[in-house]
Amino acid sequence: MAQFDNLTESVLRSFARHTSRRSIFGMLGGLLAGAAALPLLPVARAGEGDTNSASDPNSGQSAPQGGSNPQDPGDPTKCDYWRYCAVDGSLCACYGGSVNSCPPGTEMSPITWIGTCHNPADQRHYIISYNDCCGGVASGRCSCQNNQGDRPPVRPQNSNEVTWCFDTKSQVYTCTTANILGATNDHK
Amino acid sequence: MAQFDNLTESVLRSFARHTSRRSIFGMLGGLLAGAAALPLLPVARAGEGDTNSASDPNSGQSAPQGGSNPQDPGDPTKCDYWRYCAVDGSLCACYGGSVNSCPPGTEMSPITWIGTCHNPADQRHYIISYNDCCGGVASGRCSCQNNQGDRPPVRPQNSNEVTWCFDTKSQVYTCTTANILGATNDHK
Amino acid sequence: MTAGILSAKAAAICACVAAAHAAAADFPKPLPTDIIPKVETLPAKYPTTWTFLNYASDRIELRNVGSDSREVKAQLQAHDSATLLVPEKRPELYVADTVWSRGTRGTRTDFITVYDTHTLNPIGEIVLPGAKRALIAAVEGLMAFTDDQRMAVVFNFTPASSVTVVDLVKRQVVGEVEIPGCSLVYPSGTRGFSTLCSSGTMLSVRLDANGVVAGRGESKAFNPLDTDPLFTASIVVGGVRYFPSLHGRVQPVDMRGDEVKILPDWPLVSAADQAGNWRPSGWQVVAGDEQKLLYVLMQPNAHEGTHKNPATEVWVYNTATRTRVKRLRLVRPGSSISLTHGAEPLMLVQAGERLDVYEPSGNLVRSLDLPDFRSRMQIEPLR
Amino acid sequence: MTAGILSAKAAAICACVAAAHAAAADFPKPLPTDIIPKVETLPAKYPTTWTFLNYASDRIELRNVGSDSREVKAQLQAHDSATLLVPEKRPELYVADTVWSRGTRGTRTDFITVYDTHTLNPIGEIVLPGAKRALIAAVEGLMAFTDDQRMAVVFNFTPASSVTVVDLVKRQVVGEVEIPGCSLVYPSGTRGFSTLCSSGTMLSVRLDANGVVAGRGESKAFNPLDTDPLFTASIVVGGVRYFPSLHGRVQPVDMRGDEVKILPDWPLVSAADQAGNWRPSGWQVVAGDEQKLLYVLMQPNAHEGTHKNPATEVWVYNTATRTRVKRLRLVRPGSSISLTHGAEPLMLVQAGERLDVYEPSGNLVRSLDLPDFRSRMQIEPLR
Repeated sequence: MAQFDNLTESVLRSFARHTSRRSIFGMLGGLLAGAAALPLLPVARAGEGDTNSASDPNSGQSAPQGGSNPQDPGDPTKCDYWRYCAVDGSLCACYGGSVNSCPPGTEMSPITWIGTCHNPADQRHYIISYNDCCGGVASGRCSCQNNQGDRPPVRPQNSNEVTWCFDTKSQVYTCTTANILGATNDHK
Repeated sequence: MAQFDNLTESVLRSFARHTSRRSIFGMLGGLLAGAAALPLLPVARAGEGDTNSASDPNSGQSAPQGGSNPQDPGDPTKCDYWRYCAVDGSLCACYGGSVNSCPPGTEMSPITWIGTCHNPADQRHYIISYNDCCGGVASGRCSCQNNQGDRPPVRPQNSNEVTWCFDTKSQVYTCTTANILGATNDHK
Repeated sequence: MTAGILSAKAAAICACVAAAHAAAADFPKPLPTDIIPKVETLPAKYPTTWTFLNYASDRIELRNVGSDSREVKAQLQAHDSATLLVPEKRPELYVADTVWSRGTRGTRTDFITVYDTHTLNPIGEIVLPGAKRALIAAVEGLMAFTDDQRMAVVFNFTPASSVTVVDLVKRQVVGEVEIPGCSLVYPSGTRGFSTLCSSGTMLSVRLDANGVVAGRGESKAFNPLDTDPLFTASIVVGGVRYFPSLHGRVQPVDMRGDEVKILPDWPLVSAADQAGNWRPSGWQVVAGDEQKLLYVLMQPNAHEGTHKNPATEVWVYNTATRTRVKRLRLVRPGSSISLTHGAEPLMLVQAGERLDVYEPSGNLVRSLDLPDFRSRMQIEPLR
Repeated sequence: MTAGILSAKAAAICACVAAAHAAAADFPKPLPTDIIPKVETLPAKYPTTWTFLNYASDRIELRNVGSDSREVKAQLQAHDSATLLVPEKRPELYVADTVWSRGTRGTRTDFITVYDTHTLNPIGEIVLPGAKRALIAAVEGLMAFTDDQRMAVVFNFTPASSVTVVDLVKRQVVGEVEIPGCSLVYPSGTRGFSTLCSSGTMLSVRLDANGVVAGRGESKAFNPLDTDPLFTASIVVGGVRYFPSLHGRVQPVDMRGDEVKILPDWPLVSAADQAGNWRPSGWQVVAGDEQKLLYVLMQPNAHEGTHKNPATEVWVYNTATRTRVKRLRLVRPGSSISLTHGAEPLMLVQAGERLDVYEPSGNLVRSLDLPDFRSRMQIEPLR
C-alpha cells in the first residue's frame, strides 16, 4: 500500500503547485466530503486505462489536431484520445479551448472529478483532472462519453454526471478539459 | 375591384365575430401599419394556392392525424396540409395543439400574418390566419417552411419570419396554427 | 419580365375560379371560420397510458404511449437538471429548475414552478434560496415528496451537501438540512427522507409537521463503493426500494418506517450466467410492476467503464422468489426503462432517439420518435 | 463474482507495470502537470480568414474558414434574434439579445452585451427599455452602427415600429425614434439611419451628436411591394448599397449622404436567360467584394413561394458595367452567402449543415460542419 500512499501525496503536491489556495480549499472540500475516497481512487482504477470507446456519432466532425509530442499521442478533438478515458461531456478542444484550456470567455472550474488514464506512448498511468469550463455556450459539438472509473454520485467526486462548475461566476456547463495532475507510476 | 372590397369586408366581419375587442385593435394596428396592404393581399395571392412543398427532413415524424371532414382533407401534422401554404415554423398539431389550437400552457397571439391557401377539396381559396402560440417550449418537431405569399418584412404582416407573439404574456415562439378567417371565393 | 408574370397569374386566377365553381357544388358552403384564440386543455385525470419524458436539461414532454398516433400531449420547459414531481393528491405538477438572468450568465435562480394539471399554466412559484440545487442531469434523487406529498425535499450540492425542505401546499421553503458526505434524496418514513452516504451507509432524517428535523438515524454500511457500488437509480416494488449494483447484485431497502431496514441483497446473475459477464447497464436501469416483478436493463461482456452503455436485454425477476422469470431481448439497445401503471402495463425503453413501447412479454408494440434527444432521459409514467 | 473480477484486475496491474518499465526507458520523464485554471484568449486583431457565424437564436460562432483544421475559435451566446456588431474602432463586440427571467416566460429583458475582443468576457451591458426589440430571426437590419460606429440603432417592432438609439461609448440608451409603417435599419449619412417603408419609400433620419432626431427625409417610392419587392438583405459595394428583388432586379441606393439617392435599377437576368426563370433566392442572398463585384444566390424555375429556397448557382456581376461576369455552380444548394475581406477573399456559402468555402473562381476549397444548424444563418466576415 505504500506505493499508493505515495501516489496520493504526489497528487496533493501537484494540486498545491498549480492551484490557488482558494481552489485547493474548494477541491479538497469536494474530495474529502467522500471520506477516504482519494487514497483508494488510483487503486480502483489501475489497470483499467485503455480507452477504446467510440466517439458520439452525433458529434460535430472536426479535422485532426494531433499534438507534436510523441509522448502525448492522439487528437484532443477526438473522444478516443487517451486522456479522455473518463469524460462525459463536450470536448473543449472543439470550442476554441484545448485539452487543457477553456474556450475564450468561459471560466475553468477549479473543483472537479478525477480519473486515471493510461498513456499508450509512455505506458504510464496519469491522474487526470477533468475541469469543466463554465458560463459559455454548450452546443453539443464533439460530445464524448467514456466512463472509466466513473461511479454513481454517492461519491460525487467520482462522478462525471455532476456539473463541475463551482467557484465560477456561472454554473452553466460548456465543455470539459483533461489536465494531467501527475503520473501514478512515477513513484520511484 | 368591388369583388376584393367585399372580400376585405368579409375578412373584417370574420375578425369581428371571433376575436375580442382588444385582439381586433391589436390585429388591425398590425395590419394597418402597412398602409392599404390588406385589400391587395388576396389579389396578389389568388391562384397561387397549391402547396407541394416537402416537409423539413429534420422534422420529428408523427403518425397521420387525418381529419374526418372530406371538405378539409389532409394531415395537420404534415407540412403539405393545404392550410400550411405560408407557414414558417413548427406545427402546433405535433405539440399537443391542433391545426387551430395552441398546446396546453401556451398562449395564442391574436396578432398575426395572413396567407391565402387553396383547398383542394372544395376548390375555394381561404384566408388563413397563422396565429403563433407563445410562451412554451420550441423543440424543432414538425418544422415546416412554405412561403406562398410570404414577403420581406417591409410589410411585417406579410412576413412569416417575424415572431408573431404580441399581446401575449411571453413572446417566446412555440409553434404555429392555421386558422380559417373566411373563403375568398365566397362573395356571391 | 414583371408584366409577363402578372399575365400568367391572371390566367391562373381564371382557371381556378372556373374549377371552384364546379367543386363548390359538392360543398355548397365554405368551411367555417375558426375561433381565435383557442388553447387546448388536458383532462382532470391523465390516462395511465400517458407518461412524462424528462429530456435532461431541455424539456419535459407528456406523451401518449398507448396510441399509434404517437401524440405529444404537452411540453413543460426544463433548463438545467430539471426535476418533475407528479402528486396524486392535488391537481398540480411541480418542476424544479435553474435559470440565469442573462442566459448562460448573470444571477442564478433555482425555483419550483407549480403548474395546473388542467391548463398547464404556471399557477405558483417557489424560489429555492442559495443557488445550491444540485445540477446532475435528469438523475433520480434530485427531489422527492415526503409527508404524504405535502412537502418536498430538494438535494443541494455546492459541493457541500444539504437538503432544502419545501411546503408544497403553502408554496414556501421551510428549512434546510445539512447532510455532509451524503447525496440524493429518497422518500422514507411518514415524514422524512433518506440519502446515500459516501461511507456506504444510508442517513435517514425525520421531519416534524413544520419541516424541522425531528431525528436522524444512520444505517450500517451496506453500499460497497470501492468494490461494487449501487446505482443510485432504484424502484419501489411492494413497498420495498430496490437498488441494482454495478456488478450485478440487487439491494432491497425497506424505507417505510422511520428507520430504514437494509434487507439481504441477492444476485441478479446466476452462476449459470456468469460466463457472459452480464451486468446492469444504462441510466434509468430498473423498473417494476404491481405484480412485484423487477425489470433490469442488462448488458453482456461488461467491464470497467461500460456501466452507462445501452443494454441489450431486460431481465425480469420475481422479487419474492429472487429468481429470474423472463429474459427479454430488446429490438434496440436501451438506456432507460420504465413500466406504465395501467391495468395492462406497457414496458417503455428509451433507445437512442426512439422510445420503444413493449408489452411486458417483450413484444414490441410501437416505437415513438424522440427528436433532438441528446443525453439522458428519465421516464415518469402516470398513476 | 466480485472476487473474480478483482483477481483479473490484479493480473492486469502486473502486466501493465511490466510494460510501463519497458516504455518508461524511451520517455524517462512523465508528461508535465498542467496548469489549472487556464483559459484561452484571442488575438488583438482577428485575422480576415475568421468569420462570425450567427446561428439564429442559438449561438454565434467565431470560425477560422481559412484553415483545413476547421477550428471553432470561440462562441458567443445568442437567444432570440441575437444580432452582432463588430466595430473597427474599439476592441469590443456588441450582441443585442433577448431573454426571459424564467426561461420561456417571466420578465423580458432586451440587452446589448459588450464583449472584450481579447478575452470575450462581458465587460458591459446596455439594457434596452420597453421590451420592444424586433424578434425576426437573424435578419439583416435589426441593428446598425451609425456616427462612425460611436452609436448604434436598434429596430423595434411591437407591432408599432420604432428605433432605439444607443451610445456605445457611454454604454447608454439616448433616445427612441418612431418610424410608423417602416421596418429595419441601415446606416446612412454621417450620423443617421434609413428604413424601408411599406409605402415603398425609404425614410432617412438624421441624428445630432446627442442621438436626438435632427431631420427626416423620405425618398420617392421605389420598392414595388405588390409586384416585385426588394429583399431586405443587401450589400454595400463601392459605397453603394445593393438590394436584389424577388423577381430578379437589383436596386442600388447611395446612402452616403444625408439624403439617400435611389439609383437606376437594372436586371440580374438578361433576356437570354429568361427561359430558365432564374431568380435570387435564399436568406442572405447577396455578397460583394472590394473589386465592386456583386455575388447573388440564384435559383432556376422560381415561382411564388420559392424565394427562400436554397440557390443552386451564384451569379457574379460587375456593378460598373451592370453585366454578369461569372456564373458559379454550387456543390450544394446554399441559402446564405458572404465574402471574406482579406487579400485573397473566400466565398462562403451556408448550405444546410455545411459551410462551403470557395475561391471566388468557384473552386471549392473546403467544407466546414455546422452541427445543429436549424434555421437561418447570417455570415459576418471580419475586416
